[in-house]
Amino acid sequence: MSEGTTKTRAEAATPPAPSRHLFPRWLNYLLPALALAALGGGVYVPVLFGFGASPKTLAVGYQPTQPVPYSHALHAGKLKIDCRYCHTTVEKTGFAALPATQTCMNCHARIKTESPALKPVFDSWSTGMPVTWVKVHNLAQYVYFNHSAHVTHGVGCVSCHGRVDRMDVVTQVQPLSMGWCLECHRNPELNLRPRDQITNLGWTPPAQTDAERLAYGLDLKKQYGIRDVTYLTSCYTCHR
Amino acid sequence: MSTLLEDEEIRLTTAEETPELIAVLSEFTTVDQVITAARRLRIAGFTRWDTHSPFPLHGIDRAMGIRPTILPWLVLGGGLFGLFGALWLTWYTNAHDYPFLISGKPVWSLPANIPIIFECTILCASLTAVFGMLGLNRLPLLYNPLFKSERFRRVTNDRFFIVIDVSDPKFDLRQTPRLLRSLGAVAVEKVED
Amino acid sequence: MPSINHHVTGIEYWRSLEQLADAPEVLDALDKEFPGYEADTIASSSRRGFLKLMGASLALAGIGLTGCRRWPEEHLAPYSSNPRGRIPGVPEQYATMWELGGVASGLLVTSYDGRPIKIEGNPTHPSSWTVKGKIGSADGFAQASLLEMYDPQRSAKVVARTKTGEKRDSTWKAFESFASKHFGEQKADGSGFAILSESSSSLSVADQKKRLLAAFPKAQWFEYEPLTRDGERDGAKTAFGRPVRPVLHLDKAAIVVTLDADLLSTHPAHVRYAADWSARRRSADPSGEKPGEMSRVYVAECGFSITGSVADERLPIDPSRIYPVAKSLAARLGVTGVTSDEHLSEMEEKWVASAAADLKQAGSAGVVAVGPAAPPHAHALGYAMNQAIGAVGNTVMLVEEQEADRPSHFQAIADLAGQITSGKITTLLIIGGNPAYDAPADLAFAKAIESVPVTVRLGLYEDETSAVCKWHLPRAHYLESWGDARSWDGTAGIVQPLILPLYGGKSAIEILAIFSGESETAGEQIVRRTWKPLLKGDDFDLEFRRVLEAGVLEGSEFPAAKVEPRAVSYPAAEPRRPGLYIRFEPDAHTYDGRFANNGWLQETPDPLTKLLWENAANFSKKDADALGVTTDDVVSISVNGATLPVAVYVLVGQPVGVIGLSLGYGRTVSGNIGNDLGFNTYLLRTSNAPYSILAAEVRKTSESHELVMTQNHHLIDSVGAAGRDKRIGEKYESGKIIHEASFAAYKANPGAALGGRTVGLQLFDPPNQFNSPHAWGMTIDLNTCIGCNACAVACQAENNIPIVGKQQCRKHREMNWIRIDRYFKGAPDDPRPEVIYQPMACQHCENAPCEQVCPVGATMHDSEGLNTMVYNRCIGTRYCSNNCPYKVRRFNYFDYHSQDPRHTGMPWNNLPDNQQMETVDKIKRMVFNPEVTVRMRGVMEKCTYCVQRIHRTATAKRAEGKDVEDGDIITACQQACPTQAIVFGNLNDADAEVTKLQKNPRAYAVLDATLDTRPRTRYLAKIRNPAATETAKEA
Amino acid sequence: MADEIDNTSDDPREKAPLVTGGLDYAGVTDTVCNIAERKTTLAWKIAFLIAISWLGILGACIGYLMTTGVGVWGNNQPASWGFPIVNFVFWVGIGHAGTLISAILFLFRQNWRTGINRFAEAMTIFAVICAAMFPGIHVGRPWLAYWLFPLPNQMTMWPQFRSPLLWDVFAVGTYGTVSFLFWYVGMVPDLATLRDRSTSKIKQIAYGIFALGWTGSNRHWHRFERAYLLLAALATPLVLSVHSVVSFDFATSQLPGWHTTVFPPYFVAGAVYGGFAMVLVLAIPARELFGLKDLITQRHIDNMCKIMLATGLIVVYAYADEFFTAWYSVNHYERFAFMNRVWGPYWWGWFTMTFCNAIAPQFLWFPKLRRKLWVVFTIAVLANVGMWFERFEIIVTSLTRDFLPSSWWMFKPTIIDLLMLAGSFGLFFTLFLLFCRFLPVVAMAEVKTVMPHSHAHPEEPGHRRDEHRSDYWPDEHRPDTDDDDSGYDPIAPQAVPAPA
Repeated sequence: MSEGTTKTRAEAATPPAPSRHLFPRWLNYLLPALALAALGGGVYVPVLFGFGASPKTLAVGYQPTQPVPYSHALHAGKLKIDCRYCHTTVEKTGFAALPATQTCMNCHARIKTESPALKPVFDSWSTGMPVTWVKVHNLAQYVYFNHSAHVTHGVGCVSCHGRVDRMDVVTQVQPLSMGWCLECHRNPELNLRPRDQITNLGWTPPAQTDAERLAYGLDLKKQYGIRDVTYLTSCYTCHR
Repeated sequence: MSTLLEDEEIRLTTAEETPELIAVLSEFTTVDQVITAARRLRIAGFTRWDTHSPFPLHGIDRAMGIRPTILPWLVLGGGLFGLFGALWLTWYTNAHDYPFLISGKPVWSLPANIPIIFECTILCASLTAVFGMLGLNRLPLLYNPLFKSERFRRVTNDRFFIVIDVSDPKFDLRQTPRLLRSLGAVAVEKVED
Repeated sequence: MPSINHHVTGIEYWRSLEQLADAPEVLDALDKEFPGYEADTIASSSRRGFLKLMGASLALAGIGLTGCRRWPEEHLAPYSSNPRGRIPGVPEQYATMWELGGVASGLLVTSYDGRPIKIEGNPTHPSSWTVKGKIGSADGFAQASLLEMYDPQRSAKVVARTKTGEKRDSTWKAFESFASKHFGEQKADGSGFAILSESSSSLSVADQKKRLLAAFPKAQWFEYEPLTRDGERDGAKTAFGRPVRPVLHLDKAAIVVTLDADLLSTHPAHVRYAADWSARRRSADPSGEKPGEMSRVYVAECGFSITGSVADERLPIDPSRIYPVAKSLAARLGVTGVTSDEHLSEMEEKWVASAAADLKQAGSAGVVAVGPAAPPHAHALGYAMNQAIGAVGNTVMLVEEQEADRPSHFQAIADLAGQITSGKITTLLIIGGNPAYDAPADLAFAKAIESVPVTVRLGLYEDETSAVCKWHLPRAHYLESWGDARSWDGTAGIVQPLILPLYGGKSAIEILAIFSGESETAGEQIVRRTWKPLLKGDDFDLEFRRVLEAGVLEGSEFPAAKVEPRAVSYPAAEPRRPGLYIRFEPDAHTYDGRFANNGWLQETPDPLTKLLWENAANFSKKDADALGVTTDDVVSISVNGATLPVAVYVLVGQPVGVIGLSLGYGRTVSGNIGNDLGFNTYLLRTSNAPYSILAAEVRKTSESHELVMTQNHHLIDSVGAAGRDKRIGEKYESGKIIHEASFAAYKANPGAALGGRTVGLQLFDPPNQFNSPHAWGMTIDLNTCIGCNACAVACQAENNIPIVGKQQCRKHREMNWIRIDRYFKGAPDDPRPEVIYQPMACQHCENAPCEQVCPVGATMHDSEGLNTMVYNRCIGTRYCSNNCPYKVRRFNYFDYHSQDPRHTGMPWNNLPDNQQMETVDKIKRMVFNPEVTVRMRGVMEKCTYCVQRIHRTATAKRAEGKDVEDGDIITACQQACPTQAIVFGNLNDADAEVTKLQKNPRAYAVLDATLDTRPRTRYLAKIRNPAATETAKEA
Repeated sequence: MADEIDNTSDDPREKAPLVTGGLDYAGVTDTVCNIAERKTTLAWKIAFLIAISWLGILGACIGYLMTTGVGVWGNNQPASWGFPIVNFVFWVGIGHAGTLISAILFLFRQNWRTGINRFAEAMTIFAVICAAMFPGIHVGRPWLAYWLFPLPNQMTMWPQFRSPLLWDVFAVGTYGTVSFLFWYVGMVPDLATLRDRSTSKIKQIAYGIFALGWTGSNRHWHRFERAYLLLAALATPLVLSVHSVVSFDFATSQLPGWHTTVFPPYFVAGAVYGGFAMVLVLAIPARELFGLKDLITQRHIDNMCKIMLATGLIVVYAYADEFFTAWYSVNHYERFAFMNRVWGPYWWGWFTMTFCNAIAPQFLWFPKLRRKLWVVFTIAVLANVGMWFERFEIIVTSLTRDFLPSSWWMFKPTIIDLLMLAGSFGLFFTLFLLFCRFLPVVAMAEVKTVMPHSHAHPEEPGHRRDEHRSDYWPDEHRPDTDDDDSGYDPIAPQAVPAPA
């Protein structure tokens, strides 16, 4: 506690060598800049990744090339063939079946029988082997979407598939992500329409204002007996 | 490069660019001396000066007249942000955005969320304390003219320094070093940039 | 636009399009037919073989959990032309039948886009309905035969062996040219030609047999089954001079006495019997069909069977005591010519006295059943007793036996072996079976087969028998082939194929047609030809289709046998010889060894021992102590010079002096799953004593063998035993988790079943009732559950539950969503322990403890009370399992589906979530239920109350604008349960059966009073009907 | 050891020195910096080789685990949690001593903490790293573990905040972060010391960057001390909360043996006990190896022993309380859980735990034994073993025998379980050895403040001589009765010595 008890080592503690590294002056500006960049990057990169990897970016606009250049714009739009003429099972099962070759041949036995573009169809008809289409609207495999449950309860084709009747090549227009599904499952009333307008892709609700649209939707919701939001957003509604 | 400021003569450096004198640095060997010196400097009216020591000096704040920092208020703000942020986060995610039916419990209740709220409060307050301290101290500052002084290397070991900026209104290139020596400085140096 | 409710047929469209086709604007549009496409970009389609087989579409649905792009490119292959009446994506059900050991039962097979994915009982077939017209039950073997069909290791090739034993792949063509040459030479003679067939009830096989024997008059036909019921035939011969078949009606039986007959499990008609038996147990309730009545079951047995485990009065005895017990019983019932001169032990005496008194009182409502292993005179006594009490015609029907004149199976195979040894047989055709493995050891049958110059084998697998035959032909599975069969009571039905043969096999009738050189070798045509004379209607096609659809030909039961009992002189019983009897029993996993390669069955625990993947020697505690061994020790058993080391399993309640050995393990050529498991007990079996034999020597060895079982709490330390006994209750008493009462007490006070149950008080009102729009609930009746595992296999098939393998089971990681907890009550050396079965699956607690601990919300409740488990959200913290007081959650420690069950835990150096998509065998995938996610590694899973069935039915009903009604939704376990112990339904519906049952005075929820979990599954307390308490009460 | 000064006296009249050996400031600096500056010793090299080998084994095990599945461990149904969680709770417990020493002892102005706080804090951080690793790899799908964080996503799914596991994530995450900041902030002045002493350019740059340009300015020191005080104040409830939250994993469940309200204080006391034991395990060899006997003195060890003894007694009380509660509850399942713990199949675990945690620390009652370092070391090692077994007992015995006897099953660890436990020590010691080699192991600046001559001895009137006051106590908050400016002007001409 007194000076006497300490043994001075001041001499030994002298810095051993005179050389000393001096950081350049600009580092003083670089470091705050780096900190700002890190902060900005910390926001930018996840946001970029979030948008880049979101189904909105990845899935919307998916337009695979099909073995047969079938045009919905022609068949559904111009010729006004009802969706269910080909996709026969939408009202009955979860799965919207693709038409059998037979369905194509109903007409094409007589029309365009020489078209090279239709060769896969004719081949399929003669050999009995299927035409291998590329699936456009793809859901995760643990999602159990049921077409019949939607189609028979006032959800039109256009809500998920867009204006297919204007597409030459079928393109995915909605993200088909869980968040997107939930938007409607939380507020189904805004996507409901009369049963006879399900396949009418150009249908517009008989409402001028948003309030009228809502009232119209709520009326339909009641009419269809659509479940409450808790049921519609329960896990087992879509996953098993 | 720093230069030793002797009482008798002021030797200029041979640096290629003309160095600018920004401060004088004086070295002390004991705590008592430096605190006494600081007290005197403050009373003498110096305003742009600082003391440097290997460890926080007891009584130096008063001696130098350092005002209490606003850091505690920042930390309080950070803590409140964490508290309400977590409160909002738990409520928004579990009760508002996607309410779940869990174990037959209410969708939201305070007790279940207190641990989260507590931890977030502490986390935000602590981060504010650390980064607030660094920010207020304007650290990191890797380049500092003081580091040019070899003598100053002992500031983190066993020596105490008082640095007076040339921009101090009371600064006088002749009188100030003398004053420092008179307060017990074992050496006085120029600090140049 | 037509209304969506009026489905417009294609024809109408066509018409309108036809009109359209000529319209000018259409023709105009057609000029630019395919805007946006270049003709040369159209690639020709490639396809996969099995996609064609499966028809449309959902090939990949339900497989794996994730992908990228977001999703990898998927293809859709629609039909070229739609099969009539089939809607892609809608499962269809077909009726068929299957045979086990020569007796068939009716099945209903669910097919999804052309692949069978689930087997259930046919609700219209008398062998399998449990609620007539609504629910049919199939046992575990029948249900698991589905997996057998998809087994990638099933035989797929014709194999020929040279004289030196060298094996080479061959073709059907090569075999046919060989056959036409070889058998063409023998035509009209056939001396030296022998056929060894497995037992079959098929009409077409009988017809083909007739034709074959006509083509080869000197050929000989032998029939062999290792697990045979010939003992009953021999008994009937003793009693009546010719074989008759007893068909029991347990629904009419107030008193059931069995002498070593396992009516509820291994009997061929056990589904029917169990269903009938359960009716007389359920009626114990005041609100039942016949309120306040309950049958009493007396079982005297030499092992520990399922029937014994649910008996009210069980008598464990050794095989030599069956006859004297039967004789004493008969004497007391006044059967003529029987004197009660046998000396009985005290336990036997009490049992016999009580049974005799009850039978006398019940009269024609009593029934005595004698098991196949009993000696012929015991059977004769059984028939005589039934006659004496007037049961024949009421609870027992005696009907004509098929092929009454054939020798018994053991005589037949011994005869054949003798003829081979003496060189009389030059050509041997083996249809099914596996005699090289399962023939009695003293015949050295495998050696004998090798010595025959020409041997042809038709088999599902290339097995031990194929290995010693010159030709092996792949057999078509019953799900792949046409056929027909009869059930125990004789009701006939048609076996129809659900799928083309996966591996190009042929059925027995097709092979026999080839051998006979018939022109008609197509299975369907052969069956039609056989059925032509059977169907009465004018339009045969229509009638045939009707039978096909129903799966049953009404009124085709065997005719009643007109028999007169003969005077039989009953010899005195032989005195018991010292030593340990060995008793051979069917195995719960492999039956007689044939299901060795079936992972579902391997992993279904034995009902009583809970052993998996292997068998053991069941010892009573007393015998084990005397020998100084305990479970897992290996003993060496010697009989007739053969010695077998086998692991000991100390089974509570095993009769003293009897070692129970199950047959069907130790296979060496069965496939990857079944090879080298367990102990081949056939090595100890001889043709003169096939059921039981006195062991020459039983010696303790120094080795030990860690048996794999799912429950071992009966083998624990004293602290654990005390805790267990408190929970399950002392003998005859309720515990904390098990409730039971005697029938007498229950009748006097229905609340007795739950005596002392506390009711938990609520601190707050539950915020949610979980009843919108339905409130799903379940009841499980402990009183009728017989622990048969049908529900467990059904669940495995329905819910894509993986097989984890023996090593994983040893670590206790089995995946069965429903496990059947089996508890013994009584000391380990108690000869008559009580047994209780408690099926335990997710209880769907309203206050589910699992939910609150999941950090990512992978398990939560839905508004209808289901505890949902979302696999794709699960990250696998396993906390939910820890917090589940019922421990019903199951975790995928590895990617079990993508791994070989015998070698789990192999590293996979790729994206983990892709493992299944890339490694699950294409064929193996076909068995998956596409409506249930196939779980990947690292996720938790559990019973969902078959949510896929709930949604399928509810959605379909809603599309029609209706709500589900009671009985619309049947869970897989409920469907399979032969005793209707499981009932599922909507608790909002006051008239639903489940609602009524949950209000039953016996209903309680496990642990609810302790933990306030509010389970949706409730149990109905067990009611026992022992004789002792009733007499005690009267006294 | 004989020549060591016994500074363990508790005589209140005598202030025991915390720095012995007659060291002055430079002496302290030399002693501490020498460890980082001198040539790598052979002992360090050998120790590091061993540690990093085990770290390599740990890495290999994790690789195997990732490619194969969590089934490589012995976990099963019903014991869904096994070694990984035992290790997790064990390491989190170890991680308690550092911040406790830094924060709570700081607030209680226990000046002796300065000798050990730096490496105790380092130990905390490394222990938290070891701990955090286990839950991360123990989940079935580790690549999705980020779902535990509330990140916006296309599923609109959020974490479920009622789960104690999520509380764990936040608690351990916060604790790790705050501990690290606390440690690092405290180290900045010492890094500056190393920077200023270094001769090699690389070291000057490396230390220079991490020293952030620290100049020892007293204006900086002022805010630094305030920040340090605030961190200490924040870390104190935090350190108590972390093991409380970890104990909620068990306490909020319904499993007999887990479901008990005594867990939070019981776990915290256990953690402090185990943590101090670990500090002793590290400090006793370290002071020998690195020549720190003058800074980590007998008194430090003695104080730590006393804390161990005190917290050990709390733990013993908690053990007894558990049994009492189970008995008093008249709940069969609870009673069974504790009977089973003692007499069930894992009885050896219970007896090991009881011996190590309840009996062994009783020797610390005796001052003579507290001064025998090998005794203290042995007891500290036993305490760590005991604490590991305590977690093993809690987790494994409760899980393996819960409500339904049908699901009772034994847990058996696999070789991977054992290798990963050993590997986690490899990770811990690798980090610790690196820390010892390159960073200041003793908080030099803080030690200097508790040295006698760090206090001003001003001759001026009115200066409070208050030896026992914390040096960090903010003076300006005290009522300033003696205004310095009153009548005394030190810069008045008469006070300035005339130039020579």
